[in-house]
Formats: sequence, C-alpha cells, structure tokens
Amino acid sequence: MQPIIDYITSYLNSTQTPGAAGNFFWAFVYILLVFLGLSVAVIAMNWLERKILAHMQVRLGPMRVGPHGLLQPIADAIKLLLKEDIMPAEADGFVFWIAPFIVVLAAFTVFVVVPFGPTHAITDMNIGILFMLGVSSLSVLGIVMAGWASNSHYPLIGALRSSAQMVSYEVAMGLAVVSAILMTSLHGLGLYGAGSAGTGDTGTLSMIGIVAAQQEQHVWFVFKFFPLGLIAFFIFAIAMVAETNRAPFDLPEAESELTAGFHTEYSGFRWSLFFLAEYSAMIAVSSIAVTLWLGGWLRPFPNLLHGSTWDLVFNLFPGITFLFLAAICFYSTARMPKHPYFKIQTMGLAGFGALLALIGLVLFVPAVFVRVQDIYWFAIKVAAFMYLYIWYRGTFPRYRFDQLMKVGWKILLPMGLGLLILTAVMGMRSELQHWVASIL
Amino acid sequence: MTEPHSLSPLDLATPDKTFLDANELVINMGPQHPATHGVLRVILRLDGEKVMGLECVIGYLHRGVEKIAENRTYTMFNPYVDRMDYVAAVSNGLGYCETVEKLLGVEAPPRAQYIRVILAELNRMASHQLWLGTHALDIGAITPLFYTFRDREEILKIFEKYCGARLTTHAFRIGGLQYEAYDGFEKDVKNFVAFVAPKIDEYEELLTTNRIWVERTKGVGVISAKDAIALGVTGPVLRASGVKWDLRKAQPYANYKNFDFEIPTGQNGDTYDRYLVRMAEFRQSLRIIQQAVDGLPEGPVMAKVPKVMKPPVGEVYHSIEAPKGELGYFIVSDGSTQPYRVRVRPPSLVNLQALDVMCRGAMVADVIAVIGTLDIVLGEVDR
Amino acid sequence: MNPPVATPFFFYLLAGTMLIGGILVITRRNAVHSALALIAALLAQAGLYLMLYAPFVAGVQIILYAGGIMVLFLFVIMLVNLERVQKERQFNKQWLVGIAAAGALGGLFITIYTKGKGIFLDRAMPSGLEAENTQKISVLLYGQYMFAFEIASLLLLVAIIGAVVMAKKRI
Amino acid sequence: MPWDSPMVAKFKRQYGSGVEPLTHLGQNYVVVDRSLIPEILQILHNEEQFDYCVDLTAVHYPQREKQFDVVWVLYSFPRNERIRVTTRIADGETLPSSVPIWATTNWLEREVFDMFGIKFDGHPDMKRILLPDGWKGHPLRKDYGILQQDNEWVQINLGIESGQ
Repeated sequence: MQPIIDYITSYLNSTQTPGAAGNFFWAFVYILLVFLGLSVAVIAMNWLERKILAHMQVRLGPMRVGPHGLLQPIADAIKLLLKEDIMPAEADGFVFWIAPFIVVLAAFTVFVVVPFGPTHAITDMNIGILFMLGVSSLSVLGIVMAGWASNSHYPLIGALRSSAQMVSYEVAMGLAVVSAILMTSLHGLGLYGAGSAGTGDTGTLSMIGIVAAQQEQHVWFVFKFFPLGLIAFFIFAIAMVAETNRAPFDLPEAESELTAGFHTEYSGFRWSLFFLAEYSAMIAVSSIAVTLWLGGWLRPFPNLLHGSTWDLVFNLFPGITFLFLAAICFYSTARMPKHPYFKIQTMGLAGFGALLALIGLVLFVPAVFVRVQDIYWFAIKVAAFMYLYIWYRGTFPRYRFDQLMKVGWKILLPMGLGLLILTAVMGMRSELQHWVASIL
Repeated sequence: MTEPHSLSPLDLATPDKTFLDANELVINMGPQHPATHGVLRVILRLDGEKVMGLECVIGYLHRGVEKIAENRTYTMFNPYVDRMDYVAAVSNGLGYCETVEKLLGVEAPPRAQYIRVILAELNRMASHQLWLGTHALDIGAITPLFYTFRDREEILKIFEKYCGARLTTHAFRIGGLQYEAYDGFEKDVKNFVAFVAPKIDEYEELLTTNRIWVERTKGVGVISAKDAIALGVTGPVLRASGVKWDLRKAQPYANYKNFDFEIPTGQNGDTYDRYLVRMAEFRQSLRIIQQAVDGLPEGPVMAKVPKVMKPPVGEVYHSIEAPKGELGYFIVSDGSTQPYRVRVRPPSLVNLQALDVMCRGAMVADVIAVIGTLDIVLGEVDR
Repeated sequence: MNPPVATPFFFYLLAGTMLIGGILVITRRNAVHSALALIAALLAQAGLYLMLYAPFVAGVQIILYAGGIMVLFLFVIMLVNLERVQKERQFNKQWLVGIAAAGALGGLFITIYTKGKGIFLDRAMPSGLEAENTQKISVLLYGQYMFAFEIASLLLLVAIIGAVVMAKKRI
Repeated sequence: MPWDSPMVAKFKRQYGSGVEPLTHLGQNYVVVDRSLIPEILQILHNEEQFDYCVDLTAVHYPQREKQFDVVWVLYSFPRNERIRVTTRIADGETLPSSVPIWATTNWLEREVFDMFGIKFDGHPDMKRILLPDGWKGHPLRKDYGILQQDNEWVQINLGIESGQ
C-alpha cells in the first residue's frame, strides 16, 4: 500500500505535468478532470449560447426547464439519449456508425496538450501545437465519412463543403501559428518550457514552452512586433471560426440550403456526439489562440502590476467572479414571481446561487486560489472567445461558398505568408543589421 | 456594374439546357425545405455548386380559389381572397372589393377610402417585414427575423383591434367598411408610426452596410429591366431593375392620388437593390400612413350597396399594387348573384417565373437568396 | 525521462494495425473503405514513429497524410460513381506477377535482416533526445541541409504550378 | 359601347370586321377573330408598345358554339394604357403560343391549359402546372363536376362509394 501512496504523493511537488513526469495516476486524474470540465463547459455553453443569443434577439430563450432554463441542456441531453437512433436503409452501416466517434475522439484528444497552467496539463509534448493541429485536422475525416455514409445528397454536399473549407483554412491557420512559433525563438534566452533547455535558438512547439516564452519575453505574442502579432492573431481568429464550421462560415450546416449539412441523417445520441464535438472543437481552437497569443494562463500585466499586493488582488479574482455570479442568482431569485407555482424554481435558483457562493468562498482559501489561479485566467480568456462565437452568430449573415474560399485563399493565405516573412525579418533584425553593416 | 445581358423572350421562357458534362447532380429542393417559403419545389441541376438549370414545381397549395368563387356570392367570396397572399390579406381584400365595386358602379365613401389606405399600407409594411426577416434568415442572419417580428406584432395588434383578426383580416366590405374604426384608432396608428421609424433604421444598421450581406446580395440574381418586363415581373422586383412604375402612381386606385410619396427604384436589378427598394418602401408607406391619418375625414364608411348584389352583365379587370406586385382581379358577371368567373392575377406566380433566369449560373446559395428576394407566398402562387 | 511502457505490446499492436489496414486497402471493393483502412494504417505508422522518439515526424505524418492527403483522396473517391467501380473485376491477370514481386521483396528484407543483424549495433536511445528531437531536426534542416530543403520546396512549387496548369483549361 | 382611338381605327381599317373594339366600365377591350390573333398580338407588342402581358386567362361558356373566351390583359409602360384582347374559340381548337412575344405567358398558358384544356401551339413545355400530371379533366370548365375526382379517389383507394 505504501508504495502506491508514495507514487501518488511523489508527484505533488513536481514542477512538471503528470504526463511529462510519467505519473500515470495523476495523468489519469487530469484526464478525468479535463473530460468532466469539458462536458460541463459544453453544457454551460449550450445554455449560455441560447440565452445570450435570445437576449440579442429580443426574446427570452429557455425559461421553462428549471429557473431561467438552467436545466434545459440537461433536459435536452436526456431527450437526445432517449431518442430513436435512426440509420438510413441505404447508409453504409460501419462508416455511418464510426464517423461521429472519430469526430468526438479528435475533438477531445487535442485537450491532452492544452496547458491550463504551468503544471495543469495532461502532458507537455515537445510537438504540442503540431499535435493539436494534426489531431484536430482528423475531425474533417469524420465529417467526410458522415456525409458520405449517409448516402444522401444534402449530407454529401455538406461534407464536400466542409472538407474543402477545413483543408483550406488549415493552411492560413498553420501560417499564423508558425509566425507565433517564430516569436518563441529569440537569441540569448534559454529555458523554454520543460526539456527544452539550451535550445533557445530554435524556439519550441511545446504548448507550455510557448506560454513560458511569453512570460520570459514579458509580452503576449499578440502585442509582439506590433502589429505583426496582432495580424497573426486576427488571421487565426478568423480561420478558427471557419475551422469549427461556425457562423458566418457555417456553410456545411447551412440550414437554409442544406437542411443540416453533413449530419442531416443523424439523430439522437449520434447527433449529440457531433454537437459535443463542435463545441469542444470551439473550445480547443480558442485554447490554441489563447495559448499562442494571449499568454495562456498568465494573468494580465504580470510585469507591470507585480508585488505581493497585486498578487493578492489578482489571486482574489476567481472567488470574486463566483461571488458575482452568485449575486446575480440571488438578484434573480428576488425577482422571481411570487407565486406558489414558482416555489420550486425559486428555491432551485437560490440553491444554485448558494452553490456558486460556496465555490467562491472556497476560492478565497489561499491554498486553493494559488492553485486555480492559472486555470481561472485561462478559462476567462477562452470564455471571451466563446462569447465572440455567439456574438458572430447573432450578427453575421452566412458567406457563400466561393466567397468563403476567396477569403481563405486570396486574403488570409497571402497575408499569412507575408506575415511569416516579416516576422522572420523582425526576429533576425540584429543579425541583418550586422550583415548589412559588414557589407557596407 | 455592367448592364445585364438580355435574352429573347423564348430564351427567357425555356430553361437553359446547356451544361458542361454529364457529372451533373440533380437535387430536389422542397416541397418541405426550410428556405422555399412554403411548399415550393425546385428541381436543381447542379454542376458542383453551380446551378445549370432549375425547374419549379408548384401547385402543392392549390385550393381552387377560382372555382370556389363561381359557387359563392360576391359577398361570400370576399373572405376567401384573404387566404391567397395570407401575409398581405388586406391588400387582397382591397383589390377584390374595388373590382366588385367597379362592376357594381359604386364607390366607397372618403372616410372608408382613407381607412383602407391606412390598413393597406400597414399591411404592406407587415408583408415587407416578414420578407426581410425570412430573407435575412435564408442568407444566414438570424437576428433581423426577431426584430421584424417584434415590430410586425404592433401592426397585427392594430388589425386585431380593428377587425378581430390578425392574419386573414377580411377588413373590407364591398362598398366600404363594415365597421367604423374603433376609438383610438388614429392614436394607435400615430403611435405606431412614431414607434417604427427608428426600428427601420435598426434593420438597416444590421444589414445595409454589413460586408457579408453586401457580398451575398450584390450582383446576385440580376435581372435587367428588359427581361423583367418581358417576364411580367412587377412590384419591388421590377422597380429594383430601374423601372419607375407603381400602380399607385401609374393608375391610382383608392385615393392614392391624394397622397404625396415617391417610388423608390434601383439600378442594377440585383438582390441588394431589391433589398434597398423595399427598405425605402417602408419609409414611403410610413409617409402615406402619416398623411392619411392626419387627413382622415369624418363621414359614413359604407356606400349604398344593394343587399343582394347583382352586378350588370359584363367583365372588368382591376389591379392594385400589392406588396408583391400587381395583384389583378378579372371578374365576369352574368347578372346573377354569383360571379361567372373570377380570375386572380397573382404577382407571386408571375414573379416566381423569373427564378430560372435569375439563377442561371449562380451558386446553390444564391438560389436561396433569390427565392427570398422574390418575396413569394405560395398561397398566392398556387391559389 | 520516464521509461517507455509495454514497448513490445504497443509495437505489435501498431504493427498489426498497419498490416491489417494494408491488407484491407487492397481487398476492399468499396474505395471509401479502402481509403479509411489506409488512414488507419497511416495513423498506426505515426504511432510507430512516436515509439521511435520521433514525435515531429509522427505529427507531420498525421497532419499531412491522414489529415490532408487522405481527405483529398476521399474527396475524389466520393465524387466517383462507386456502383460502377464495384461491379468491375478487382484483380487483373497480373496477380501472379504481383505475388512473385512481393515475395521477392519480402525475401530480400528477411535475408538482409538475418545476414546483417550483426552489422548494426543495438543502440539505446540517449536520454533527453525525445525532447530535443524536433529542435535537432530543425537545426539540421535549416542549417546543414538548407540547400536540399529549398530545392525540395522549389520542386513542390513546380508541381503545384503544373497541377494548376493541367487542371485549368484557360488561365 | 364602341371604343375609339387611333390605334383601333388603324385595326379597323386593316382588318375590318375581324376586330371589334369595345369599352365597358371605362375599360377598353377588343374582340378579335381567332385567325387574326397571332398577327394582332405581334403588332400590339412590336408597334403599339404593349410590352407587358399582365395576364392571360379564359372563360368557359358551355352553351355557346365557340365555347371559350381567351383573354389577354396587356399593358404598355410607355403609354400607361391597359387593354384586353379577347378571342373566341371552340373546344379542341388551339391557339398559337405567345411565349415568343411575352416570356411571361409561359406559365400563364400552362395554367389555362391546366384549367380549361386549351392547347397552345409552339409552347416550349405544354403540361399541367398547378394540378398533378395525372389529373383528369380541366376544373374551371363549367361542366366539370367538382366531386368527380373525389369520388373516384375514394372508390379506388378505399373501395367504397363516396359519402358526398
């Protein structure tokens, strides 16, 4: 028994991720946590999207299941699980069956390397960002398979559109990512992330290494080589919306043209897998954007506003956020109609508020807030992207397919290429100056 | 913008049968499709995403309105016309009542005329609002739909207060109106005008300068003025092609000649111009409503009409500018209490004919945009 | 660096997946199924690269082959009329030649393996190489072999232009 | 009531008794002999600027020898004038298609065929438009029994006599 406990406790003081440290117990725990957190995030996102979109569109959104529709996603999930699972008679059985799993697998696997904090990741891979791009590019396979296996026109066109779209935008996305990776390589700075000691010349692909580089260089890459970092960030921000098939690039599932695109023939549980995959892919690409350009887990202004006072102030943020949410809950509870019919709902809302307040209070415990600090900032940044996704959906009409391709190939790709060259030139400018001086 | 090419009438009428290779995909869109605005079925022949030709299959909502008319008295048939273009029921009723009045030789009293104009223009706005919401939804912008429905609700409330019905209003009677306007009608209409004017700016804010909206609609579904006339297209679709023609001005009916308003036109005949024309029509309708409600005269609302209507033998064609275009009624009377023949000239049917020409060489997504911009109501197409 | 776990098990798992995938590629009548089997084989191969401490190669394998090229393959296959293809005879008359060639190649491998086993030393992977592998590749590619790398990219550019010219009738 | 205008006078001179211009309730229409229809429509479009065919329809008079009135409603944008052209034809007689003159008559002619059974020669696609292709009869004829289709359907599909 003792060796097992030792094995478990031995990791606690480690400065590495469980994967890199080779601690399988903690790696397993992290996987579970990430999976659970992701599921909760998708459920919350579902509710938030409907509510925020509804309020943008002068309506209320879900109001019936639970107070302010808080239980709606759960009701939906139960409905989807209980629904009949229909497979078209002419469908290719095996491919039809496996396609949603591939999409979900690809969408979830990328979270293996997402760094929620310096040690809060399942593992730190030396090719982290490459791994993320590679695995997320596999999800297009699932979509193509789903569209083809349905043996129906609309899904087929949806699949063709989405594969063309995702392959095209991966190029622009990749170029933007490369320019961020170039920024990690700066002369005279060693130690970029775990295991990359002494390789400062070559930069790093490791997700943790990239954030560490931003910390070392005292700048988020979005502001580095201004405005180059900003442009790269914008290219990525556009490409990632296209990559996840969301409005205004939601052509593969443009309901006015192709009913539901590649998943037209899917229903029930299998459809919910596509839904799950879509939202976790959104979170995944947002995580990449946050890691590469917005400093990952770093809190705002760590260099400007440092010292113990500021540290304490920023450390209190997570607790304050939860208390604020709890306050909203209590305010809504007070505003609930005073009618016996709403008694349970009012109690439920109050209970939910109390739960949030409790979490908030727990977050004021120093031992806790030091540990969740990184995760909090990371989550807040990702949440901002999630809000943007909803906002886009409420505002923009849909692009036409040729226009979408035009944006991808004729605007984003040349911009990305030029940006890459400029970033390289900026990174090498002292060498170039020497070189020019030696010639003159 | 180059001048769109014009085809000969026969070319316009026959589908383009030329296509690149045998790898074309035939897609059946509808009759149950979210973007065909009802039960329109379109058979698309695609080369990739490009439309090589299309054929409309209609008639799924055919109820034989014209046959029903032959078995009803003039008064009994009046509510049926509401069911044709059910989003502009008031306009349908206006056209029918005026045609029968012409046949009978009676004229509605001035107050009735004014109230008719107010209601018809309100209905035009309601119809355009429905069009805008669904059109934007087809192109992928979901938010305008809710904005327009919020404001359309105010119009429907006025209808409901006036005659008890919201959609199929049966607001007019042959010879005038059955009811005097309710107390506070004028105030409601005035409030509505003040309420909705800034809302129209709100719609425009969301769409008019939205890059994606402009890209999706500019140069899409172009129809030249010449083709539009050859195809008999009317209403905003014709005006967007640059033909300044509106029956309210060209052959004024009701008392439109008393009102000061303009006919908005476009130049390019594309989807964007049609959008702009209809947005401008919102404002013109508001102008008319404002003038009508300000100058609303007192007096009776019903002319002297015989209890049993037996119009003298003869035939008459009368048309009005419905929200969708020229809505005409051709009624033949044989001197009995029932019309011998009622023919409805539905603007939606004739406008829909232009779909093929407007979509040739376009993308699938453009077909959706063009169906939306034609603003068809299948109840009227099929009757 | 942590020691690898259950190396033989994963090796045989991945190698088996590759073999089965390879066989399925040539025996499936449905071209889409073949392509999917090929993807499985390619992914297993990426796994093998990982086991060889070559994460960069593995990542590139996934992005380029499984995520890029195979998607284009599928893209083309889906547009082809599968029913007609399925009716055609799958094996042509040259299967004897094929088996002979495959047998000869296999024999060659076995011979070299048995004869040459002594030539190559069993080398343990130096620790820390996994973490530096990617950086090492980049230093080599952009340092020592810069010229060859640029030549290769030029070649690809020519290929792209050629493909565009051939595909497009009128530029 | 007769209708006078320079255009009508020209027609009268040219065709004599084949055209009969009339006015009813202030609306002008001209009754044209079947044989003159192609020529008159062509002239109206080409020379008299009636560039917009508003509507095409028919009326059935079963007692008459020439059972059908076919009516073109025409409008001229330059002249802002609306006229109707009427002709009388017997059952089974065909009319020349006016699609080469006004493209809009394509569907209108199909509808007239669908509802009255009047065929138009030279129409690019003469088939039913509103009713299904297998429909029997032409419903807007006065002698069309509105229950006939229903009875038949009930008999075939339900195997009973219709209760209507």
